[in-house]
Amino acid sequence: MSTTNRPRDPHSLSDDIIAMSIGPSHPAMRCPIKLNAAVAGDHITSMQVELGFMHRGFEKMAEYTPYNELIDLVDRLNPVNSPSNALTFVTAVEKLMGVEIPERIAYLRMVFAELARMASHFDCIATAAIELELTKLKLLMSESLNVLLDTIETHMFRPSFGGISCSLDDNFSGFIRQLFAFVSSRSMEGRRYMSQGGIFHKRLAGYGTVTSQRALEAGFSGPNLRASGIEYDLRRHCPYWLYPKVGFQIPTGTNGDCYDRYVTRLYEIEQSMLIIEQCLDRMARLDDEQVACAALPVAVKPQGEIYFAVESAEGELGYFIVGRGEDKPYRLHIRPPGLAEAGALADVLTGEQMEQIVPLMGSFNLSGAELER
Amino acid sequence: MNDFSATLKKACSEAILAEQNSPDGIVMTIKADKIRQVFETLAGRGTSDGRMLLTDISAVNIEENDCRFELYYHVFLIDLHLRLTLKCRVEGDKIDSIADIMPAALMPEREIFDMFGLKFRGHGNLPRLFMHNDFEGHPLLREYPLMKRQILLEQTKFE
Amino acid sequence: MIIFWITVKALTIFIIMAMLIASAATVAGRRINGQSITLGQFSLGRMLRLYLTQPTANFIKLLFKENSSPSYAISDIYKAAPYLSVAAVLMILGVIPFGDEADLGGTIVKLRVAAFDSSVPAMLILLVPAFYGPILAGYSSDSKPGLIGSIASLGNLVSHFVTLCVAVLGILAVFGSAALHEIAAMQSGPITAWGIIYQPLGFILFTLSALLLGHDMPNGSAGGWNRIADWRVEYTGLRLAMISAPGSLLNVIVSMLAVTLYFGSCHIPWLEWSKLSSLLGTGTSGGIILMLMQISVFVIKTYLLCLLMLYMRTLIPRLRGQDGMLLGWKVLLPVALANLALTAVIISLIK
Amino acid sequence: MGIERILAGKNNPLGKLAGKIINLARSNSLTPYIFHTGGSNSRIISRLEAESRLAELGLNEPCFSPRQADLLIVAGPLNTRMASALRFVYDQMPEPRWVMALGDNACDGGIYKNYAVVEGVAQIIPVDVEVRGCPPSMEDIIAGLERLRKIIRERNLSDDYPPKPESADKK
Repeated sequence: MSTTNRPRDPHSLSDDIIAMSIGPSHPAMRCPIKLNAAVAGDHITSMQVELGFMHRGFEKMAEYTPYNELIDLVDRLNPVNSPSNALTFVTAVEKLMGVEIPERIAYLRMVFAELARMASHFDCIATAAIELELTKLKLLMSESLNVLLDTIETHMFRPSFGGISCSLDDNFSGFIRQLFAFVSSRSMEGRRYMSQGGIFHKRLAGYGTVTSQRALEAGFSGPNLRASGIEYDLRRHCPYWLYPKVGFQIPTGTNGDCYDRYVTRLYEIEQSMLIIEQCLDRMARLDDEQVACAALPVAVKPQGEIYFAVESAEGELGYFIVGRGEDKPYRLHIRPPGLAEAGALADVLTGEQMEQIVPLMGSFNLSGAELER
Repeated sequence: MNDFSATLKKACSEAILAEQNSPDGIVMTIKADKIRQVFETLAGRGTSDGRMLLTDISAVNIEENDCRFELYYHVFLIDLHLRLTLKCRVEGDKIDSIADIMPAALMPEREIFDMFGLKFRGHGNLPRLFMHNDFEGHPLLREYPLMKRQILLEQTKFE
Repeated sequence: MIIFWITVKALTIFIIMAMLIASAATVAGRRINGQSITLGQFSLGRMLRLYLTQPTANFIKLLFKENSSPSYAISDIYKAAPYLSVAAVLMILGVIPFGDEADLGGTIVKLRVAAFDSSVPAMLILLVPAFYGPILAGYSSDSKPGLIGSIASLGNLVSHFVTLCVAVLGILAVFGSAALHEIAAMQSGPITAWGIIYQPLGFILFTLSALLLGHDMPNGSAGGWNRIADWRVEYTGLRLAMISAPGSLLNVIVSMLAVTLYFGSCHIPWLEWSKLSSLLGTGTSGGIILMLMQISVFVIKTYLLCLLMLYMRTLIPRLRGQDGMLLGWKVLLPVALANLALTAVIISLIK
Repeated sequence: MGIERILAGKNNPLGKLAGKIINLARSNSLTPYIFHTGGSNSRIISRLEAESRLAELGLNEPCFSPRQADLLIVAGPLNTRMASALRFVYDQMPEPRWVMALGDNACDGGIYKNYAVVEGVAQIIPVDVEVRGCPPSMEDIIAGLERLRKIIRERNLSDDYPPKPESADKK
């Protein structure tokens, strides 16, 4: 047995420390990260995180592909929350070229971005439910997840510069209301499962706590930061599209532990439904002669540099584009929403038990492809 | 917004070269060796005008003769709703690290070293972030060919 | 003649057990919790496929799989662990009575393998080696997650085994005898003779601790850390089948025990087997029919209880390591002791 | 066990019959180990597990350790660093093992033509069945499984026991 017999660690629970590496291809963990942990008994004494197992050289490839082909490439980065990447990239290029999009397009983009956010939150809670064997909660969450992903696939085809190509028949708002009746009943029942005193609360409350000061320093973003009590949401602090015209609250947690992160996501699902309903009402009231697509310059050859960030489901998703007037971007850098959390994972997990690794990692909702591009 | 930039200019006047407004904030060009001083003043004033969040550091490999890299530090001031981008051009391939002032810079700096080979002085340990350890060269440099693969196969390396 | 009947009994026991275990394991494997099998989907073809052909295909495949073992494993313990865990659990079958007597043309055949006075404590003692298998496998197969998983699950097994024994003591107090076949015989006649009437709380404790006992044995639970840090990671082929046998075997055997102790092992309420045998005539054919009826009653009861336990297993969410053990020591054990004291007081009052 | 070695001997009738039975059993109970490198088909993987039609095709529950697996399903583009993890997993699998590459990314690197992605899983481990499509539809996967089962049924028993028993250490 290759137990590393280091000098006895005074405050470790047991005297011999086993060096263990939890391999990258792990069925229980959704995104392949290699954890080299030193384990005393059941507790982790120290841990290093190794990334890079899903790095696909996206940014280098982006320098060799023209802009409109990039939209499909960007779509592949995050399987669950795919529209958010494409919409962000398209808006960043429009801002770089100084193109203003009409209101109808902005409302449509907001609808699909919020649908993607709900899908990603349901997916995150479903993986936690699998780990805790709460099969009823898992069924609730994955049903609504599949329904949402199907609606996104059937209704939204491909965003284009200055517009969005999607098939919206007239009873789309009726269909969405019926969808929300289905989804909100699921999330209400899910909330009953995750209430205080339940197994979900007892198992996850108090573990993996990140104080608001620590989260701010480490550069967290999105639900992980809000769970620690800091009300920072790009839709409110640095608004884009037409979010100022839509009213919604920002749910924040209190003590930033694993339980708060999951519950913040659950409350955000309600807010997203609120936003979508308001967008649909405003879109109906728009006068119809709005042009379907914005006036585009003859060819997409932006000049200059821009950093445009969007509040995606996992955190702040930013696109930094440097254009030199050719049809290919000179440099395309994506601010990955989960990188800061992956960096801070090592000292969030130290001191925890081995069993808590999977739920704690799941609470940050790291999506591997987007994290390592 | 402008009172903030005025106070910052007064605090470290010789560091800031130019300043212009971008759609949702300010873009300032700074001298590369004054980067630590700027962040110390920013962090020092962090409590007075609201919390500060270092979102990201982006690097661009420009092929001008004198300098090869241009760094963009994206900082967001939460209470002022202001996005501050600090641009600086790097001569040579070394620059001071700000990881001890802002821990959020740990991962972006490791990634920039891994992808561009730009070393950060004073950063604790600077292992490669994505590529495996015996990967020669830095992929995102212009001269690195797109299709050159270095597959890691030996199991001992992986263990 | 006697040897012939013993081999027949052993064969029937083995066939019944193999089918029970295979079907229970497949049902558990088919994740009765995740993808609930609604009655609508049941067609005879699917039923046959799920309970008969699939387990046999699995068995044959595992038989011809390569038996590779990790190079750094301690090979002799590594090879011994599967046999030990299966042998211990199968020995308990010898103690459980499958039915009453049946006379076949003069010779009386007792439907049980071994019948000695202290068979209940013997059964409990034979349950213990089933827990050695995981420990030996985890230690000797040089996989660190396996080692940690086996030690964690041993703690869980011990804490719930104590409550299991105390719950069984309640039944001994009620029936006054420690022999399984006597307890089974006493439960014939009206339904009030069944053990569960006297010991409802005892039955609940028995099944709950049995569930929590086997809960950490990775079986059928989808995903999760428990499926990785388990001790059977390094086993392939038939050894894998044998090392994972306690998982589903324990489930079947505990439901068998529950049937004999609490639900009147082979007796149908208000029906005396002796009255029926006179009706069927004393020839060997009558005796054989009687024997088959007794065994089928016992098997049906076990099967229902086994499915009930499999379903109950899906209701228990995964407790954290300590919570499971704390539940065992702090909650179940005191309740079991209180139940034992209560029965003692009632019995002394009746006398 | 020596019996198979005798059975697998040169064309004795019993060997042929035994081979058919064993192959039938093997093709009807395949335990897949899903080597998940993320990417566009993570939804396909969850549907793969919940698909009831696959039970008819003899696909068991996905297992959690390569030691217990017969079929290795590789999904998603393979990173150059992940290649050694794939090789490590493939070596751990016991002998009669098969590999199925799921999706364009796994078969030949798909749209990722760059330094970080290996051009197809076949460069690292021998692949038996390739399922095209990005993401591959359910029908393609089932057709792929049918092809795989045909390969298993046509295998004769002597393939398990090459004349010189390879003593490669499995660790």
